[in-house]
Amino acid sequence: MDRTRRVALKGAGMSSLLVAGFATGLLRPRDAWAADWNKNAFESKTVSDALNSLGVQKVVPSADIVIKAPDIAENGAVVPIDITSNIPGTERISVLVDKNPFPYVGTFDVSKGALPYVHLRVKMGESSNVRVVVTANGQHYEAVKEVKVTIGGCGG
Amino acid sequence: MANPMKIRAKLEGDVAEVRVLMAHPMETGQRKDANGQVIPMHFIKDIRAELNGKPVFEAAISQAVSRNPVFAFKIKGAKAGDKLSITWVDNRGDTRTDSIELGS
Amino acid sequence: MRTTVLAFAALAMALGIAPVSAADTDPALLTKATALMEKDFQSRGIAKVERLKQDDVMSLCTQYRGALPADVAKRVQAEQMATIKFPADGKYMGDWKNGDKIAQSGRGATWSDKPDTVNGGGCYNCHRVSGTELSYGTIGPSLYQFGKLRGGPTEANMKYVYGKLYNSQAYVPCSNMPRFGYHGVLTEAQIKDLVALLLDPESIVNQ
Amino acid sequence: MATVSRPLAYICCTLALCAAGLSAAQDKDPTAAAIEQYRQMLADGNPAELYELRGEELWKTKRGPKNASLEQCDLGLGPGKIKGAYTQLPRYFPDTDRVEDLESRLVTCMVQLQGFDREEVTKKPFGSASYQSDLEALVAYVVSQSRGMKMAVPQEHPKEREAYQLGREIFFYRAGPYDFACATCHSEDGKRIRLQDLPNLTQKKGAQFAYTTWPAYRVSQGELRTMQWRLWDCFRQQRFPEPKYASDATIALTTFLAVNANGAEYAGPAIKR
Repeated sequence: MDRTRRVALKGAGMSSLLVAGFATGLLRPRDAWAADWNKNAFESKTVSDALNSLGVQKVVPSADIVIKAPDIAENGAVVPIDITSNIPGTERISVLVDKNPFPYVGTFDVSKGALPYVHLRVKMGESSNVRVVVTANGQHYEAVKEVKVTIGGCGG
Repeated sequence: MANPMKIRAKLEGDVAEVRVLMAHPMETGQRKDANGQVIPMHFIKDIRAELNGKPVFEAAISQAVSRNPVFAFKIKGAKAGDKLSITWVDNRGDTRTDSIELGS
Repeated sequence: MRTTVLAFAALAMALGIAPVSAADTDPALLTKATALMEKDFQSRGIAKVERLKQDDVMSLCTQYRGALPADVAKRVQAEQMATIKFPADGKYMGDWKNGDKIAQSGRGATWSDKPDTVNGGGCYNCHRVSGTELSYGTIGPSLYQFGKLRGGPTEANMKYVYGKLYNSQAYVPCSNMPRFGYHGVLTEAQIKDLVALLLDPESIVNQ
Repeated sequence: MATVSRPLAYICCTLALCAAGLSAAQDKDPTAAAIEQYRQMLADGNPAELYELRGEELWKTKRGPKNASLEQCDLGLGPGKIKGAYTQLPRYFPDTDRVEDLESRLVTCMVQLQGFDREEVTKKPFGSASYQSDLEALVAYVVSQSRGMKMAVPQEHPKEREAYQLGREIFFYRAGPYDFACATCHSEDGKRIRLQDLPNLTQKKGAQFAYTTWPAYRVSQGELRTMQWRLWDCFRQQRFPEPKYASDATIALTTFLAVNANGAEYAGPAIKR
């Protein structure tokens, strides 16, 4: 675990995760993933709480984060998102959906040999901003994209 | 038992463009079954991709990722014949690993 | 008759068109299809097999593929008009806000709905209703600004909208629209709320 | 997640046989353009492939009381011939003296070759998050072996022609508390329910588009859905009673739709909302 990570990811650290994991018998030692599963962040009900848990205190808007997502999602159960970071030294890409009951969706660590790009598909309960936070050289940058979720089919 | 993943990779120079499909219910813990019982949370938490045994891409995700997850990412420094393996672990400790050999 | 149908079908298929023709069905074929459905459909939940039974409107509209001859149409309209029960209190308009909820909801009457499910009108499935809802269907005409364009909640307008919602077949024979009052899908109060949605000057429909 | 906990969104699914395309008239509409963008982003990465994988495994695995695989199953082109079989279904099978669609035929093979009990096999044909349907996976695998091939559903045997005719009657049959027929939503061009395009199934173009993109992975449900499921759920929303799985009535309606789609290139399993 390098220094940058320790600065970036406070909250539920690796050690507490391992304790919890072993205690419930869910994780074997080889499952000690480098990317923390940050329980506090995942259980946060607001964007600011989630970012706090992730150790993101200060975040700078950036036009170098390119979020490709549909303006309107035909179904909120699957909203495709393509993220490319043009920020030099991008290490991690975190995704939040502001209006979801638990906004934090996840973090993608691209620091060990991946390009700063990810495609994922998320559930959205309602129209909301999709928020991307990029961590590069210990700094945090963000961009948002609004996605409208529509009512579909005959049942709605 | 977990169903296999479908992994596809395309080499563009030394970059492998990877697309992976995972079979998983990704239950949110907020849905109810026909009898009104809450269906417990069941979701993939951690994902790791390794190139020839070395971790190259990792993710920690929540139940908000869509059912039967689809991810794409790009691995640097790849070449034909390299072994790409992907592993997921879910919140019940179930895990699945699948591998492919990169084509030319 | 049967030969005609088959020949037509063959010709239409040769031309690359699915054969559809008005008033050209073979009654024997329809009888056989009906028997087949009675054999192969079963009751589930609130959706009982009895629902396959057709009344006059359903059977004529099936048989004529929706295009009734003028005399038949006239008779059907008159018969359907006679089924409409206008409100005893003489009041046609309820609460347009409730009306919009009813218009948005497409719930009710399927085998996966419970007996106590409150039926919706499903209006947005087929019509543009308010100016703000992006997700609307186009099977029926746009109802956006309906009241504003038609002169507001006059007695005649209110009665027309109420009647149309109650039994659309009284106005347009073989209309695609369900007969909400006739079938008891919507209550009198719900229909009144929908009348308000379309005609109340305050309603989002008329903004 | 609110999306799936909301009963409306959870239960609802479109009557539309298709969820993409056919909206040339709406090209200028920003909503339609955005929806198109959404569909394009989904197209690259279709979880239907997961079902194809599992279906192939099921097809080749010895199972059932007779411990046999389905590799000798005759889908109309001869035992074991699977390539292109879906483009010629439904069709008449002399051994059962019946017109069968893919699903009914798979059930026949599971009963005849593997010794499964028919009632057992058809009791729960549609999967959910907590239950995997073998039939859905097998269907995904079989139809994937017809991708890129032209629909050529036969109309030679009298029973094949009769199935088409009866299917057409069922298509126009109005009933139930909403007075709906299939034709209510699917017999005019350029219509939609909410934002879902409705193919005109009485015309070649609409029938071809719709039929060649089913079965499909439905993102709203996270499941691979078959043609039998598509009709079953249409009837549910039509407020009809429940059609029995792989029954003659559903096969007749499928025959009507399939024959109307003849000549088009099969492109399933697709991905739809």
